[in-house]
Amino acid sequence: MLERSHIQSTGFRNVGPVGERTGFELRLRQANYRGTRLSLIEGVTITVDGVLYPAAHNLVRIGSRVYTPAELDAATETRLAVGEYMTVIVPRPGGLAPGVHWVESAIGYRHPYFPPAHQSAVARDARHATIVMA
Amino acid sequence: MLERSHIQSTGFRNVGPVGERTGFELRLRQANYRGTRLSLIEGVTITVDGVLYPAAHNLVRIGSRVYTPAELDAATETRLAVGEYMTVIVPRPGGLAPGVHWVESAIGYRHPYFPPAHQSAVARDARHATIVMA
Amino acid sequence: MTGFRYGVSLYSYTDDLGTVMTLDDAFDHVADTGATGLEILGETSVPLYPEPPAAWLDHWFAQLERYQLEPTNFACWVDTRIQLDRKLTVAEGAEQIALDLRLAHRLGFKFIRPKFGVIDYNLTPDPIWEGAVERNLDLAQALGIIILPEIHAPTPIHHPVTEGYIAFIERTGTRNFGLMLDTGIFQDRPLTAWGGGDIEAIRKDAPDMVNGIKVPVEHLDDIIRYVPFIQAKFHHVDEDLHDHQIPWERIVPRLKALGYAGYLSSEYEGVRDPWVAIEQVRRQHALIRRLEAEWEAQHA
Amino acid sequence: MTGFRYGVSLYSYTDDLGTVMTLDDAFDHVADTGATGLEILGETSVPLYPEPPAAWLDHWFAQLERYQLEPTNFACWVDTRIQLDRKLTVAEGAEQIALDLRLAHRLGFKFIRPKFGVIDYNLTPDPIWEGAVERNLDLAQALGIIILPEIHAPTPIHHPVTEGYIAFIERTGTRNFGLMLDTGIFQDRPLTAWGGGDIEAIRKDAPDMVNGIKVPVEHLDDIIRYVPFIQAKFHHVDEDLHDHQIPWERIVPRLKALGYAGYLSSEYEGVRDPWVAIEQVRRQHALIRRLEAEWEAQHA
Ligand SMILES: [Mn+2]
Ligand SMILES: [Mn+2]
Repeated sequence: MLERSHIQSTGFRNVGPVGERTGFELRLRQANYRGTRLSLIEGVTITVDGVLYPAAHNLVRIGSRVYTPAELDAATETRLAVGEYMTVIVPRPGGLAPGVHWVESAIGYRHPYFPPAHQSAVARDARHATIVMA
Repeated sequence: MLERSHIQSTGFRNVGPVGERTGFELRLRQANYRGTRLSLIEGVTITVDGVLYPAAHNLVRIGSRVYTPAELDAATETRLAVGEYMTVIVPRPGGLAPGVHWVESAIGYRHPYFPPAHQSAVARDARHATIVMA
Repeated sequence: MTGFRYGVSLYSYTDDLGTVMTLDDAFDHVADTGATGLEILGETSVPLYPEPPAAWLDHWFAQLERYQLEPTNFACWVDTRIQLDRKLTVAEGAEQIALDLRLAHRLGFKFIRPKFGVIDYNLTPDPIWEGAVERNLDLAQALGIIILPEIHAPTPIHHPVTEGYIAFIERTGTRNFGLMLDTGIFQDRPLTAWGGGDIEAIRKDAPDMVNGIKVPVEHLDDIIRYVPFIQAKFHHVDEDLHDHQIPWERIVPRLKALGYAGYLSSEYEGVRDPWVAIEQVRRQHALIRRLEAEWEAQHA
Repeated sequence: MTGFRYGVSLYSYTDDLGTVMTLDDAFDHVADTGATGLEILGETSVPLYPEPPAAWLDHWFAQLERYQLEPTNFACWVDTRIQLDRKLTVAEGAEQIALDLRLAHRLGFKFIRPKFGVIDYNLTPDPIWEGAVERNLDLAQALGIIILPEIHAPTPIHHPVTEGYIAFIERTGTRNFGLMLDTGIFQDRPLTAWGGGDIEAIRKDAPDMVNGIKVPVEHLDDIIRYVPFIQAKFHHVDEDLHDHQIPWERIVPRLKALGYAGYLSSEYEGVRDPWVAIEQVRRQHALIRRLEAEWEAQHA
């Protein structure tokens, strides 16, 4: 089972070799009420301690596969299920310092059944989360 | 998975034949942090809308077996596991009226590793819960 | 006098599912209300949709048997704007519906609700809907399933969208297409919380969704013959069994007078704090059952 | 310089387990902190304790392998007041410990912590403890397990209870009995919430448990040679990595100076709102790892 918040405590960690971190990653719970074609996920923006990491540069890992935003748009027959998470991989040389950070997430979803003006909707979350190790 | 409250929404219902109800029953989550020998459970008192139903008259069903308070004391090798519930069976001719009730529960636990004055401790809960059908 | 049938849509437990509740738990919660009907969202509840594992299918039927529940409606989607720069064709839309018809049939459902992409604020469905549905009428008949578009706020009963669906039924003469009513169209007092997002943002963008479109219950008379299934949308029932938004005290007598004997399938869409929906669904059933019993006592 | 070993006791996730978290989830949360050690409560985490199903045992070892975790301490109980009017005999207490030794060994644990019933406010264990343990020393040796009574507030380090355990070690010459320290004995500021119940009731009945017994960290020097395992009890670490009750900035340097290289196994015992413990354990590890790194930088 996942935490109720979109942003999960577990999975927030630096990536890349210790001492030469290339970035960090973060798990986000599927925020939509239905399993969603990846092509309806328009990208994920992350903000940590006020620093914005735009969707265009972030990768998304679902299961064992990693997607660019364009690859998400192409994945019309793969879904992110309810009760599953995506891992957002964020480039940031050196990674994040160990300790507690203020993290914000914005998942872009397209809902074809919403009126055209609202078909792109953003599911937002914000909370403290902790990097345990450098 | 169970609701976080001891008192569960689901399982609160009248028992006995429709029109000749003999009482009601209520599920309580195992409130102790360890699976507990039934002999350490000293009885369960229920209050509904201010009316007290004392432990001495209530039965407890765990799995498919029903226990009197004396039978709980004798069940030294049976445990109520964490993540499981007990169902408290409360005699009340006619049952409870359909609708929302204010329900209070008090589970008596004996903790041999507490100082003698505190070995009998009561785990309490109180919340609204709904009887759907007469 | 034939009574309502009581059901629950697992949409009610949105956000609980996967965080504090499993599908098996949901069976338990639904059955304990005394309901007999279970409504699911295919993409939500069917693992590896659209191809569930064989073991899961076995478990599905075992759970239905154990809890004495029957599958009612299978909610599905036709994602017309499937990619940023590509829309589904009629053929692709028809293929999606055929897939859901077959899966719903395997699981024992009697209705599917395909939710089409829309092209305007009044939720006018993408024009592919008509061809995509029409190509599936024979399959639906063969499988014994009725395809139900949802009449959902802000679309009222008297509206070109609803009339378009009825015209389709009249033109084709099909018995495998009908209307699903979502009782949110009767909402006559404002929401204070919404299950799907920030209430203030919605108030700004779509005030009708917050304030309610207040369809008169008398309009039921004009379409009830096309309605084999109702989603009992609601947002808050308090400790005195008063619904704060949906006028059940007018809806229930009207449905009874019209002889409606299908399902009322709960769709809770209120505060999404953990475990709240379990209790809210129980209260709604207690409320509607009380109103139904009162009507029957008065008309015995 | 040998470092601390980092572990987590699943006691930390009390109330989450069974409501919002499965045992499999707990493996994931523990491993993601970077910990290598997993501590469980036998009666809590082992299904059908004391006889887990064979399939569960297979899964247990698969999970340890998948998450690269090793079993550390297996918490268990000797329920001396087993019935309202009956206490365990020495033979029965010995049988309980033998059962837990064998089960812990099957699961790969290196320590067990039997929690004996007590006879007074200072947590003096029931006198059966000594005979019950002594009868198991050969079995513990054969299984390679160390039996650890817990030095837990309000019992301090310099106290007849602790001295009694040490006298037992000296008299028997055993290497299969030691002391487990619970860092709650160092608490030097009052609790504002407690994991196990109502703080005001506890303040009235057991003020030491709320205010802390403030054992000086220097007392570690006198017993550390008997301590192969430490439970890192804590209640709240804030966003600035300040612990509000436990003086890690004094505990960590003392343990480092004494060359302690065993486990610090997190025992979160604070606010029991859902999911709070997951984040609190991460903060505690970040804090202790920072203090350890600072000490090592100063003593490089
Ligand atoms: Mn609906
Ligand atoms: Mn401890």
